[in-house]
Amino acid sequence: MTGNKRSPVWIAVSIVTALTLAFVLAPIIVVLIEAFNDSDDMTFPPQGLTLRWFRAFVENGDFVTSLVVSLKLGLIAAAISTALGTMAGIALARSRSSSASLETLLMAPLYVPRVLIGLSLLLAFAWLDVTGALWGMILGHVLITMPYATRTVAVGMRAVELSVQEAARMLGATRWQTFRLVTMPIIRSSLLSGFIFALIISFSDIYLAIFISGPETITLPMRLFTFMEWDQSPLVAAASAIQIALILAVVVVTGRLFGLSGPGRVE
Amino acid sequence: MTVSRSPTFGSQALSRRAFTAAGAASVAMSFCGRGARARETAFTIMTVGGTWGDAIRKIIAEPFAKAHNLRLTFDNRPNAQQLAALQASRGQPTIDTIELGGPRMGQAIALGLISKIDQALAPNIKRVFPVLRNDYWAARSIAPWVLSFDKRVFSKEEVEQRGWSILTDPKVKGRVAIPNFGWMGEVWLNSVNQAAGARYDQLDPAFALARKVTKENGGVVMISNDQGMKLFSTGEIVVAPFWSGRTLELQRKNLPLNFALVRGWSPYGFGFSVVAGRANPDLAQKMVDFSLSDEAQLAFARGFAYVPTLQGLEIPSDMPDSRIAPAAFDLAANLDYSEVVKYSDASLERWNKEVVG
Amino acid sequence: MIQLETIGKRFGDFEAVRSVSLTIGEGEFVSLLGPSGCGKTTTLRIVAGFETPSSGRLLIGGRDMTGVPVERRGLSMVFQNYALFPHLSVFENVAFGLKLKRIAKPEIEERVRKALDQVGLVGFDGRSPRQLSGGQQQRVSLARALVVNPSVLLMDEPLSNLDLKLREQLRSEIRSLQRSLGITAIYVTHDQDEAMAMSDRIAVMNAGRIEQVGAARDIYERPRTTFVASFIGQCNLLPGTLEGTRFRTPRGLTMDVEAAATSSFERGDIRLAIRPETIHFGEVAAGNRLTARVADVVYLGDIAQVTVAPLNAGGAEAEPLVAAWRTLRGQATPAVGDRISLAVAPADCVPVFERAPD
Amino acid sequence: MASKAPLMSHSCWLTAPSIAVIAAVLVAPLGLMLLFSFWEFVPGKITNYALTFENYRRFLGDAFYLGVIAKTVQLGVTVTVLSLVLGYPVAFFLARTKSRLQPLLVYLVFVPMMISLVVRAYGWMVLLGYNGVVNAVLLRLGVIDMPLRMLNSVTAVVLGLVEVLLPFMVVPLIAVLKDIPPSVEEAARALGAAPAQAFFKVTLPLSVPGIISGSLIVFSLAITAYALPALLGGAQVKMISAIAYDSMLVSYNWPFSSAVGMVMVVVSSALIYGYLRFVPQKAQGL
Repeated sequence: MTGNKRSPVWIAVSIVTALTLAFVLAPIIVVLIEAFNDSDDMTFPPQGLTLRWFRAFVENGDFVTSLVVSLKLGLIAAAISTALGTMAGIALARSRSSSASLETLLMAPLYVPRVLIGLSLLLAFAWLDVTGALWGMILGHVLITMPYATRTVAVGMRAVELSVQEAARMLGATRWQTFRLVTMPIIRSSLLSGFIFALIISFSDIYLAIFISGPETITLPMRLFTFMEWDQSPLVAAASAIQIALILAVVVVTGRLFGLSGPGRVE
Repeated sequence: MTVSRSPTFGSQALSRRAFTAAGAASVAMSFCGRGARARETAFTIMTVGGTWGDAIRKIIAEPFAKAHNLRLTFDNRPNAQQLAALQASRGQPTIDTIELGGPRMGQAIALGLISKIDQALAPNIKRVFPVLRNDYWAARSIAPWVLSFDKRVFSKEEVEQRGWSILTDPKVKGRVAIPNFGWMGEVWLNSVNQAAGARYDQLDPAFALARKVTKENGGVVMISNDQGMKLFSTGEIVVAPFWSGRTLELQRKNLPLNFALVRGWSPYGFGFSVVAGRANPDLAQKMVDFSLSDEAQLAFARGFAYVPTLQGLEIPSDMPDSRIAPAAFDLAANLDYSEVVKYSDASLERWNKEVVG
Repeated sequence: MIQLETIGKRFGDFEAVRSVSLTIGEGEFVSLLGPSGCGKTTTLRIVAGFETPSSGRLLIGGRDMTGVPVERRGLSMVFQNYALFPHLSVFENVAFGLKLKRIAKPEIEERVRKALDQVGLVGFDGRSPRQLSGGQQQRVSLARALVVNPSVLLMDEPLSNLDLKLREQLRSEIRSLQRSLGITAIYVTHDQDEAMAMSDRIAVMNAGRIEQVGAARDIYERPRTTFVASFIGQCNLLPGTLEGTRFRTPRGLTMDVEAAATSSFERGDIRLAIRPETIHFGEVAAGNRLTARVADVVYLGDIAQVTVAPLNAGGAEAEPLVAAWRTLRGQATPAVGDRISLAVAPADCVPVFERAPD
Repeated sequence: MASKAPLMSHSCWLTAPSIAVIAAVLVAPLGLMLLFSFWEFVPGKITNYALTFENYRRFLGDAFYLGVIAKTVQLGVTVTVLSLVLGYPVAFFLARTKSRLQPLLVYLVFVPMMISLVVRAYGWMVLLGYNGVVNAVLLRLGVIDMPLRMLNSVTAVVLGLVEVLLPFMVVPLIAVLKDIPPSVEEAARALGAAPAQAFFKVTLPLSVPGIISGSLIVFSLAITAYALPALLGGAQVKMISAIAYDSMLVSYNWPFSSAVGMVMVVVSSALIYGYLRFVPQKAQGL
């Protein structure tokens, strides 16, 4: 089944793979096409091509503000979670055997349904009478992005021999110098991958935005979600296309520059 | 997707460093620039999004902000999440004024989220028709919630005569819709119910109708304005409770639609309220007053073909859509939303079980 | 000078090191030899400062090391897996310690060159560690450790990832470098050949204890415990009791033991260590003479390993012994079932403790 | 060796900030939700802090809500099975292909994961709408003569969820399949097994951990999804999360919403426990 490239089974597997990939990518491709559609009613195929929806996006203050909010929130949350995730990832990688429960705890934000995180945070902010808005959103986003940073760093750290750090210590480096001069450079690409994943996860979140965003923190997905309740012009497609383009740019550029490692363990 | 590490620091060092530095700088910069416009007072308005939110901004918010030198922020979010957000921040609310109407207004009052309107600061409120106001809120305009239909299927007379029950006509099986509870459904249910002469705690007639529409007549449950617009414009549905203004908008796109003010139509009012607990409530009071003023009402009514709410306001002759004959108001269901919300929880459960379940 | 004073180390319930005392002189090369899990690596890591002893005291150059962090002990270490910095070139690896000491650039250059020269890696400075073979990597690691002029060089099984030939070559290179630099060295290994070839003294460790310390010859010829006797080289260990200078096994075999060797032993249950190569074949005038039946013969090239069953005074077979028969071309080895005569000199019969005394 | 142990105690404090965030932003709010779920609901006031089991009784003692749970589970199963059926060949292909495009193809599976649900739901709306892409194509091909109503249906939700959750199925499967050397299958072939037999008797059983892992995570994400079902399913697809959402945001019955939420916590914790328990760590993808 595997050996012979021309075996009918292998051909079938290839076809199913191609179709599935097409299925997975279809909504994204459609959005990209629709963004250039010169018609208010999103007919398909597009009657003509236009850039006016992008102009409309740029001219729409709310969308641009939300884009900035999303980027800002993403960068801050990703920076904090990378810092925390690096620490936790190092600890996790070094603790090896007896750390199953610790790892489960650190990964918990991944496993608790996002809708529950949103609901419970809403309850908490309401009950505690605190203004959730900016810091609440940052905290929430740190929570949901941290596991990604932690895991990427932990995976990177497992490749760092303990003895390499010890060698640095023996040569006169303090703990901090060891981290800065040896550990950090070795795990740099994991660190950056963690940061990028955190950024992307934050950038595309909708659940926290639904429940705990405030006037200062209406993110782009939230703006789209709200906009779609009332109107669906190709403006939504243009806004979506911009989001897609930004994420792809981040993925491709950083992938080129730093060699991004995957979110999972696919190697 | 492996982790690839380059063995040397060589040529990539600069680009990496530059990248990291640029990231850090952009974060830092985003924190600056805050104080720049500090002299303007911040003022935050909560409404829904889309073209509706845009109109509020242009017709009401921006002129008002200009007059009072305010820096505006808009908290646009779906209807459903607005009160929850307000409730969540009730200790230190982040918004000054919220646009409310219907059951949500009733909830806001019950939860103590909004303050009473100060008639000294907002004298315009006294001019609003009494059924469209209370101590906390007054309708700025009414958006009639009516029965919209395809002219090729029904005549206006037939619709006016048969009222809401026309939704159960087998002729339109599968091509009919009603609003979801969380959207306009609760208002519509209570309106239908009032027209049938039943009390707020006794919604059987309304539920019987709704159930018939969805269970026997293949009715769609609309969750949003957008969905309704789409269903009508694609011809998927031919009759449904809907906004008169939006129906007119579709008419202008040459769709064969019309609407009728049937018994139990809802003079659904939108209006701003003053959020309780803000540092500067007087501004919000003035904003309410401004939104109720002649100019604001007329401009808004013109934009959406909605109906002004001031007694004795002269409606220009070029705005026929914004006039409603006094006789039609006799058919309207005027709901007491404080009563409505007492049964929201039970009604929602019933809705889920009997209508959509 | 390094002094370990009754050092102990517990990990939870596990006692990794038990009351280890050892003094290592200036310029001395001492190996810690033992099977895995015997506590030798932990002992080395205590000296390095990676572990804090649970009890006892460590002095280096007369100074108590309690609370002195790793980086301020002035030691160097070579690791089993080389532990080179993968993101740095060979030059940068070697220069790492010097840079931390803020030594001027020209001096760093000079010292790194010298160090690379010492380990025979001139011209490799620009390479990445990944481009080097295992042996080359270990040389870099050695250069990196030596370039900082450490007072003591610690080595944790540095050669065990290399193949035999390279191991033997590096072994002598390390030893001659250590001698010429006059540096004190502690070397952890589980390989007895390595320990014997390189060390001034060997500390044989077992179950967290040092069982015996001494020069290679000493340890081989005069093991103090059954563990030492069996861990280093091959050894017959006969059970039995000692009365005066006469040793008797439960099955009636008797052996005379040199009087000097018995002094530290009380009468009682001990074992008698006899190396196979000290058992002579044929009639000998003096010493312990035995008649035996050949039970098994295994041809190993230079020797044949002959298992014999010696006969006791009553003519019954006693505890078996293994003897080494030096094979010579054209000369027949004993055959199974043969009756042969054997002899062991009393000096080669070494009484040993069953286990190390506490 | 034993020497690793002390370093761990040294570095444990490094997890303290992360654990503090998790405690404050995840555990404490869920704890509060637990409290809320035992409080009495008072219309217009949310709660009066009187303890009651009523919220749980209402949710778990009502045939309607049990039906919602059953429907949710049914939807979860459908999505999981479809993801597995589509994801397995993809994972198999990606694990075994020697194509130079393999990294790119892996990327193509992952990229959608990074794009907001809202954007992807919008894409589906464009695709499945009454005058959307699929209907346009079918009409043109003459397969249908009236557009099909595909949005606001369980079908749309299933399609959307499968698309969104597929990568979560593919990741653990690739991990497991990569660890099964093709030689194992070849050995089976050499012993006379037909290709299909070799697959079903050898490869498939060996990849069971990946299947369980992927299925558990897809299932638990599917039954707790809210945004996508809301956007694609409209009002008529009521899942547990929609019940919780509506009670929270429409009728302000926060105690009931909390009780529903706690039931979701228990169910998904059980699934995740199974996931972590069952599955070799290596195969735990995301």
